[in-house]
Amino acid sequence: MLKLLGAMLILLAFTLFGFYQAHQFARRPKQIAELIRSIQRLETEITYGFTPLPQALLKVAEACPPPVGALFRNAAEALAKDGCRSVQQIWQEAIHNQWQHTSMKKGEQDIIRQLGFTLGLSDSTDQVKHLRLAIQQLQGEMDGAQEDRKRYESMWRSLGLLMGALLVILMY
Amino acid sequence: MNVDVNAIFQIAGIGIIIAMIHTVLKQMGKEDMAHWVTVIGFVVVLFMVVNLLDSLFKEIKTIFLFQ
Amino acid sequence: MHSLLQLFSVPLRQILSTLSSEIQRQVQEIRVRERRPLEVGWGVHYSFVSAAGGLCDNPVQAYVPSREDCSILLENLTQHSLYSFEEELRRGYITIDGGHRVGLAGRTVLEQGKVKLLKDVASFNIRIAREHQGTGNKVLPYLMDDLSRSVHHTLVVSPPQQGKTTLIRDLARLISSGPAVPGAERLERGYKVGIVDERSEVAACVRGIPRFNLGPRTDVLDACPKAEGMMMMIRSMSPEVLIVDEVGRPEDAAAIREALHAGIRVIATAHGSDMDDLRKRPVLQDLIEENVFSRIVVLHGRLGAGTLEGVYNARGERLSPALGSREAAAPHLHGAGESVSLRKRPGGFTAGSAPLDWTGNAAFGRSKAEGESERC
Amino acid sequence: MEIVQIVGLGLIATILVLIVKEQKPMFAFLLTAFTGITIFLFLIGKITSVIQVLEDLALKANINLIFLKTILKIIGIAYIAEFGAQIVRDAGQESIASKIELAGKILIMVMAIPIVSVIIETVVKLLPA
Repeated sequence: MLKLLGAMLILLAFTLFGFYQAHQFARRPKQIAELIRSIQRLETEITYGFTPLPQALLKVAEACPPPVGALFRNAAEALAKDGCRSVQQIWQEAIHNQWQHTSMKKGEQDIIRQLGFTLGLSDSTDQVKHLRLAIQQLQGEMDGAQEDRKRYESMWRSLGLLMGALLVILMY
Repeated sequence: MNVDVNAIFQIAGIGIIIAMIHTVLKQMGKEDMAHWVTVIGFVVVLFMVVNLLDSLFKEIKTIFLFQ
Repeated sequence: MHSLLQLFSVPLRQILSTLSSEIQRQVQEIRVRERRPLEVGWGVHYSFVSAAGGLCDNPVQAYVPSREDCSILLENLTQHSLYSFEEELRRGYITIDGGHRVGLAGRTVLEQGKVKLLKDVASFNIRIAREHQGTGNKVLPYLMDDLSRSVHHTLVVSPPQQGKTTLIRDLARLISSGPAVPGAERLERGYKVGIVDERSEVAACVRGIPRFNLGPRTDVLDACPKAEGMMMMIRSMSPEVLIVDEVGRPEDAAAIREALHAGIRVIATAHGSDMDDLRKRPVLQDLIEENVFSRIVVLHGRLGAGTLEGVYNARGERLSPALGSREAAAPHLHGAGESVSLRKRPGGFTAGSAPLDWTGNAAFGRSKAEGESERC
Repeated sequence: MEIVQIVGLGLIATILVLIVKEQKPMFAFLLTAFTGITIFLFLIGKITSVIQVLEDLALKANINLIFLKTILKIIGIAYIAEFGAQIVRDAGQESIASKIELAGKILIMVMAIPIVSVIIETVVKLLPA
């Protein structure tokens, strides 16, 4: 009886792992889309609102769902609070802390880190150029993510189950 | 006796699952991963069969008084 | 000074906090220049800040701010967003909380010959603003126009940096607060005051909110050219008293005449050392001929910045007692340019009597015996 | 009644083999080998008792034990060869199967020579001079 229970547990664990991976793949394009929307919002804040960076980031963070929003909020708070570190350092740190909560990969991380180098350090036309560039690159990443998702999502789901079954049989 | 029956089911199960994993991975385009899985599965099963074969030959040696 | 320290990067902050508190109280200007010695100025004196802390005269020992210090300082000034301060960068200075003005210099980016933006800002001139309340009390009585129980049209004249702006800021506060405030008892009531602050120095507005106490009934048009500003102010805020800093261009004079005919009292300031100096200046010349300004206040810096030389009426007759007469202590306006050498004992500087502060008695509860001239 | 078990086992094994064959023939082959071995291991007990009886008879009939040993060896070889050949043939390697059978035959021949020689001697003795 215990053996059966153990087998069931293992099977459950592996299927859940499979579903989690599948979920990650499913969420990735969505989160990149959110990232793009929030950068566009930041762009409007900068070009029309001329709002300083900390407030602009805060506004963007509010209008963005949690995992990605946390990145902006984290940066905004750090910017507002401490006065002796430059935007890049704070931006890199925010990315570093928040990235594991999101399901996005290295590609987007580099793009956003690149954006951090010039954020708030030049006039609005230059800012817009950088932001537009970032958005374009993210667009490319999103298409890639979409494709990955189609392929890997179902794979991971079934793979999880099979792995579980295999292990159960092996140990039986 | 029943231990062997289990083993037979085990081998059959492994075979089936390995086959399914192989097909899934192949669909996803991860050919090499699929082959790897198959080889590993095969090795595991082979290991079991070899064990049994070894015991078989030992038995025959003792029975037919091979010295 | 303390609120300013937050702006600097950590090394700069440490160096500046090593200055003695007395110096910190009197410092007026901090000059941060990339890869050049850090300089601190007060009054007409200046000295460098040594790397080991404290003052030093030899630039070689002085602390040299790095590129990192300057970029962090710029970021803090612009709240990490240069783009939202484009206008200020184009003008060349940023006004920050506390009314301090930070002048910027660096490489300019031109567009059709006009300055579009300031890039690579390499030198900062942080002018610390000190609010001297009470500078207007002595002058206001002379400006009273008793028949209309309001204020005369006034022109404040003084060489640069001798306390003109401080005086009109305080006049604005008194006029706007009315009898409720000591020193303005003779006013019938608080008047609506409009200030056109082209260089955002009188009110030092940050995002439109004046940093100095200018009284309850004051409106400020920040960073707006004087001529248009006066017209806008008259139309939008219908002030009873209009205060303008540093008139000098023909269109200013036209705007002033416009305001006069609208029945609005005008208080303006102009560069100049004394009355005849004014008569030589083209624009102000005809203003004076037309007896536009019924009161002219002349300040100069001989006895320390902001010393009131005299108040004259339109025809040039002196209304205030002559300077130097013993019984009326020389009202001594100590404005931004108060010059007392720090390292020599202050008492030793002025001829005989210790410079009294503006209100003629111990300033702010500090006993005169100390002879400490107050310019907090 | 063991026969029912064996047949049941065999049937199940064949079904499983069929399932696995079209996906992964390798596993099918392993499965057949495995089943073959298990069935044989199952019979070991029976065979040992039969051989025991044979040995007693040989002792009673005071036949030289060596002959019995060689015969048993020959049976052993025959069986293993047969077992291997069948499995290989099942896997489709006809040629290897025949090679194994050939090897089996030769080895048996080698074992059988002393016995044949003795038989021939006895026959010759029986023949009238």
